[in-house]
Amino acid sequence: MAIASNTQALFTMSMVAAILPQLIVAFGATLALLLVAWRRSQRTIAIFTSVVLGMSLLVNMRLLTMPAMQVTQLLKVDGYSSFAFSLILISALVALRMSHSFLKAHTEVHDEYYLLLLLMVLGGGVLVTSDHYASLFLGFELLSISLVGLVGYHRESVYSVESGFKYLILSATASSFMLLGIAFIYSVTGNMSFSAAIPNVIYHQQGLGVFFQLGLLLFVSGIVFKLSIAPFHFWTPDVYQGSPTPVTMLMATVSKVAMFVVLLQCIVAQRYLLLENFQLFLLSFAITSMLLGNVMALKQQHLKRLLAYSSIAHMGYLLIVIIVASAQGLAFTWQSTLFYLAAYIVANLSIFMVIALLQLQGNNGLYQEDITRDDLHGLFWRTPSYALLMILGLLSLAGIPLTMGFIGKFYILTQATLAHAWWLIATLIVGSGIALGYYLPLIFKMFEGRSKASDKTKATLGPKVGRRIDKLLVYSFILLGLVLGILPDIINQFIG
Amino acid sequence: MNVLLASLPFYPFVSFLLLIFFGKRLSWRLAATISVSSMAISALVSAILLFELSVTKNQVMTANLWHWFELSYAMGSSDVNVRFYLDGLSAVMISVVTGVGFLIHLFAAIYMKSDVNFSRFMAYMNLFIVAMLILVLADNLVLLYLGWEGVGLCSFLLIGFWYQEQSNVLAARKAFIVTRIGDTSMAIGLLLLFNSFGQLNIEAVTLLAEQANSLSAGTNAESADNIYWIALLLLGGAVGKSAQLPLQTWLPDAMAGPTPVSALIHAATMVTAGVYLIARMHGIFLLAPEVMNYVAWLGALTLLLAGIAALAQTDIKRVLAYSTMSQIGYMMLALGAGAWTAGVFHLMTHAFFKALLFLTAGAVIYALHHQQNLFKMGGLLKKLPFESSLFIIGLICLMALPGTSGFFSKEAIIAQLWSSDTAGPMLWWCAILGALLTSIYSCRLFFLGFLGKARFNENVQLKKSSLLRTSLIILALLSLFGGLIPLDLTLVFSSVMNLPLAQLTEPTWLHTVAIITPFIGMVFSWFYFKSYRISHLAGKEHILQPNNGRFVVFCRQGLGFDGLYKKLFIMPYQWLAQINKNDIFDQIIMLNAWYVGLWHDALVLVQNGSLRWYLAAFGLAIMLLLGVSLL
Amino acid sequence: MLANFASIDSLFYLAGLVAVIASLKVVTGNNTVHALLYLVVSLLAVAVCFYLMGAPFAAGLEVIVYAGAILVLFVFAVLMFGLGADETANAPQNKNVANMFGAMFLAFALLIEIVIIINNADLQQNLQANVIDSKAVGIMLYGPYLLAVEIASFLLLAGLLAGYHYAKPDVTRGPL
Amino acid sequence: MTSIPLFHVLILSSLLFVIGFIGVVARKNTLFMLMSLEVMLNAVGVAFIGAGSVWQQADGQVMFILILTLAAAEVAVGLALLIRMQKKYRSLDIDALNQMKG
Repeated sequence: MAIASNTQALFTMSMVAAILPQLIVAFGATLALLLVAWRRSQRTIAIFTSVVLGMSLLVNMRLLTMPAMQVTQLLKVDGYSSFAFSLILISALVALRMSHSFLKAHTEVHDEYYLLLLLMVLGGGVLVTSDHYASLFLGFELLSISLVGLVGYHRESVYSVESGFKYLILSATASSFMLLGIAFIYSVTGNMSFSAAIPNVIYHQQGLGVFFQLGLLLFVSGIVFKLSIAPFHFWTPDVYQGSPTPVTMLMATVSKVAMFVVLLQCIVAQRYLLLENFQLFLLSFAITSMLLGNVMALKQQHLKRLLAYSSIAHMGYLLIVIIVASAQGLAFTWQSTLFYLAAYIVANLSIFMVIALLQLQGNNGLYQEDITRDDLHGLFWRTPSYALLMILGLLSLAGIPLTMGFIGKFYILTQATLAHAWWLIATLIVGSGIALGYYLPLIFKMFEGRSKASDKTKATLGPKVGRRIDKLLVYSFILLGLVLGILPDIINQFIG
Repeated sequence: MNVLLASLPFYPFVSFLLLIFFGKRLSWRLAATISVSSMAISALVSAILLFELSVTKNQVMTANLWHWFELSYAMGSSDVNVRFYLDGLSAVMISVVTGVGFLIHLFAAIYMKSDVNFSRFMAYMNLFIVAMLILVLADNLVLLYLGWEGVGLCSFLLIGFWYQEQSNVLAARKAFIVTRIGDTSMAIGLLLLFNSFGQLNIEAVTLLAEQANSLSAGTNAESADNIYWIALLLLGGAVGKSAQLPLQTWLPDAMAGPTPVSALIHAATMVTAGVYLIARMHGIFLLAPEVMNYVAWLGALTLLLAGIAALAQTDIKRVLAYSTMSQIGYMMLALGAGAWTAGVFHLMTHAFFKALLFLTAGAVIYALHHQQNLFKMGGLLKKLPFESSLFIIGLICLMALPGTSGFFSKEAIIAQLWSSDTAGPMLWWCAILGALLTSIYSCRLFFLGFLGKARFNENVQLKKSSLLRTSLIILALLSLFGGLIPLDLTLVFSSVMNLPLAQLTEPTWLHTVAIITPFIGMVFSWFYFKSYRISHLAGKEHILQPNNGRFVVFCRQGLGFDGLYKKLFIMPYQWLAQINKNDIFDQIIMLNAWYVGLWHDALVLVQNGSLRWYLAAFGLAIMLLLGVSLL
Repeated sequence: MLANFASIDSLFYLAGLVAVIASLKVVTGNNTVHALLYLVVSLLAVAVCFYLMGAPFAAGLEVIVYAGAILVLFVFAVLMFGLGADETANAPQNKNVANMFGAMFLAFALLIEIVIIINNADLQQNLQANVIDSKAVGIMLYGPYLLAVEIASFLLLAGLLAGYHYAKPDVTRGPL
Repeated sequence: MTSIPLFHVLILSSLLFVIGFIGVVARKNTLFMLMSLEVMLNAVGVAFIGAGSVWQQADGQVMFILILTLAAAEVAVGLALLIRMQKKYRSLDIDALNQMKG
């Protein structure tokens, strides 16, 4: 019996304290249901959701320095997972703010949007803390199903059904693959907890070794699908494009952070890296992602698609950290992973924020579905603050010095150099080189053609309500990008 | 710490700041007052400084402003301070820079009055003075280099002051690029110097060099080699700035700038910076006699070439430009021969009379509605008696007729050549020939411009300004009597005295020949240029054509150096650029981009939007990986 | 008579075969309702497998929840919205009889199996030896997996919300 | 579990899974895709129950129940989307959904 029923209390107060942030979100979701029953109002539920997320964030901040804590077999809370959850909460808060203006543009009450958002955050929270395949699977599904609801949320949009279906079918397939993988692994090892040691004998057990390998491959491909790593990336551009921008923002941040953290957690705990085949899988994933993502993004006109491709490449870069991870440098592996994720999130939030704001102000104040490269034309002269934010984000993604992205990439390179992974380094450099070929033109585009005063007035149109908060958010992210780029140690304090 | 010395560059600097920031809003009167008065204060301060210097014992004053940075390297470390150092040599220079500079500012204030960008012009002029003072007063080579580049920048800005005209811009660019070649050489020289001596302080370097000199037997071959290269590279810098062979080509073109600029920068001050540099670093040069010899030969060759070129010019300012080159050639010759004091003395007198010549030429050009062609002048002696007489004074100084300042300085140079170790009779003859050429082209200039009949139709326009006249008269007086200024630089060049004098016997006729040479030239020109002098002798009246023979044109274009450089450097470069018009390297790089783009186009087809294909790809990828892992 | 040949594994293989054939029919079928019925058969066969593997609770759930609830949802959707229309139009009509016989045959095979299992005392004894009963599962569910159950409820909530959002009628009135 | 080898159970589940996957890939009708997804999930259930009975643990059945939940949720969302698609496109052909590409 792996998990025996024991006599002592299932939960202690300290356990509750450890998963309090997740509990707050879960409780918030149920309360929100009641709230809907009591009073249906967009404003109320939006404020309620942000309060829930904010409270959770506050409680979570306190956990950053707490020692690791096992909460039943399923969850394990430590500093790394808490940091990842804070990243998730911050992204969710920003996305919430952006959604507010997006939803305002449409005539409906959007209770389910906020509920789904909360559930998605809960899924992320379960994922980052999970220490068991069951919780991994549940978190994964919670995240996916809520996202399916969100992806096609904007029902009037032409893309709604298409992106919803694509995401549903593909993610369901991926999760079936992952589940089958888990089943195979479980059938061979007899344990589903990450921290359980795998007996060495299994590799030679009556042909079951094959199933173990197969299970591992299926499991990783399921996870990697969510990370949109090539060759499981196909859904990414389509779904990025088709979703409402705040949802894309969530997909690019929350789901990436959660999946990556759980992948690292699982791989580190199970020591899969000792398997040569597994190394090979990850290596091929990383190399194809870095090259393919960057190449595909190169001539992309559609901004959200471009970012989707670039996210493929970025996850490829990040995979390097896992490949070269070793037992000795585990702390550094975690540190670089989380730092890179933080950098990636700040950059993505900045860029998507600008895209969302541009969408709201496109076409003479009407909502504009697609934002292409041409919409950036002369943005700097129209709204310098947006352009500045976008430039900071792009530079950070490109890994230009004095941005967070540079430092993140620098960490990755350091680790790869220590591990003598020259091929990965070469690919990373080639990939980054290609990446400059599409990041920089975007920046140049923003400076092109000083447009006339009429455009300036156009930029100030759009929903007036809440514009002050948007502006504040934009300025604070500009500041954040600048400060963190120059003083990256602020983040390292939390991770270290 | 001498406050006056420390403050010297700040007066023009303040003026520069005022003019550059508020220039547009200032009236002419205010702008002129600010810039000219700042120069007047500077001149006054330097006069006081000169007086103070003459009463101090060791004839050295310093002013330490602030510590700039510390240069440290394997060879040692050197504090680089912003520190001014005034000795006899720099005193001569600051008096020239501020004194002549003040007079030229005064002239320029009136001459440029009608220009729209008057305040910008005066600001640049002031900035130039600042940079020049820093150059001259610097106690270390880094600061000197700062000033060196500063004057180069100002020269560029001022030559191209009328930037609407393409030729001016081209001239400015040419001046900048050509002098950059010299500057680069100098920068390398400075680095090498620091590498060998571990010092960049001029005093310290001179001291070290003197020590090395006294122990010359003990110095090893390597350090001698080093010093040879240092001296040669520094010479490169000097050659660029002073428009000597082979980097002389920029100076005639630089005459495109406003005439006060030509007077201030391209005659009196900046172009002599090279001379100053060599005199300043004489310690190094004394250790490398070969380079001294090169200096002398370069000077002599420039002197002759410029003299010949001056004979063929049609533009009054270009004649003066070539004349400047040849006079600097004299200075170089003197320096090369070890006649340091004589060289610096000539620098000073030349500044006086050349500034006078340029300013008068400017006045003449203004009077003739910006006509610079000598063949369109003539008979000005009658029309512009005041300017003409001043011009004559300048010319006789240039020709070094006995009694003028030019005579004293040039004689001092020529007298030391014959018996110098690093010069000799050959160079003496060159100098004499140069003097002959000088007198011939001066006479030609005078005959063409001032005698004969007027070959222009417009009325002369006159600028009756007492200030303008005063400045010209002061310059004329300085030119005439500047030779009487006692110049005692023995303390500066004390090490020179240690040189053993060559035991060459001087023939007795040397001085006689030197004195009568200009007269020979005058007599020769009187007959040879008869047609210029009396224009109706030329056959048809009013039509006096320049000789357009092939050789004359060749000389007029500066003896073909521009053409040579064009063939040697510009054409091959253009050829390279031409064959690489499509930028092969770029194309190779762009090939990568194209290749990646191709991949993009191919891969985009994969992303075809069909969900079933995505699923199939998912399965295919897993099958592929599975196959790889099972094999 | 048949009982003499019966052993747990042969029965398992038979049930598995039925499941595979039924699943194949699901995937290849043309008629939506037929395919759904085959799917039910497949699920039932799998339930028999579960039972044979010593998981009677799971087998029961398979029948009740999967076949009984989830698939009925499908059938409802098909019937209510006429979703099968575009496929039945193209379906070859003459195969209907064969289809019916196929499904009946598979269901019949399963029926025989179940009868055998129930009738055979040896088999029953063998099965009882290593069964994991509902009690063990219950202890697990409300012990170590308690959080999982909670999260699963949120998962259902998410499904409900997303489903509601997609399926709800388009708004015709203004904002609330 | 004594008589049924785990190997064979896993083979059975893989077979069912592959059949389901082929269905998802090959069928153009969205309803059939959803049904095939159910087949896939069911196959995963077989594997879990088999593994649980081999190790004599209830974990396998717990996982099966969780999968059941997932299947329910998925079907709910899937069918709702299906209805939406039917309303919008008047067709269930998945190939109609390829507006976004490149």
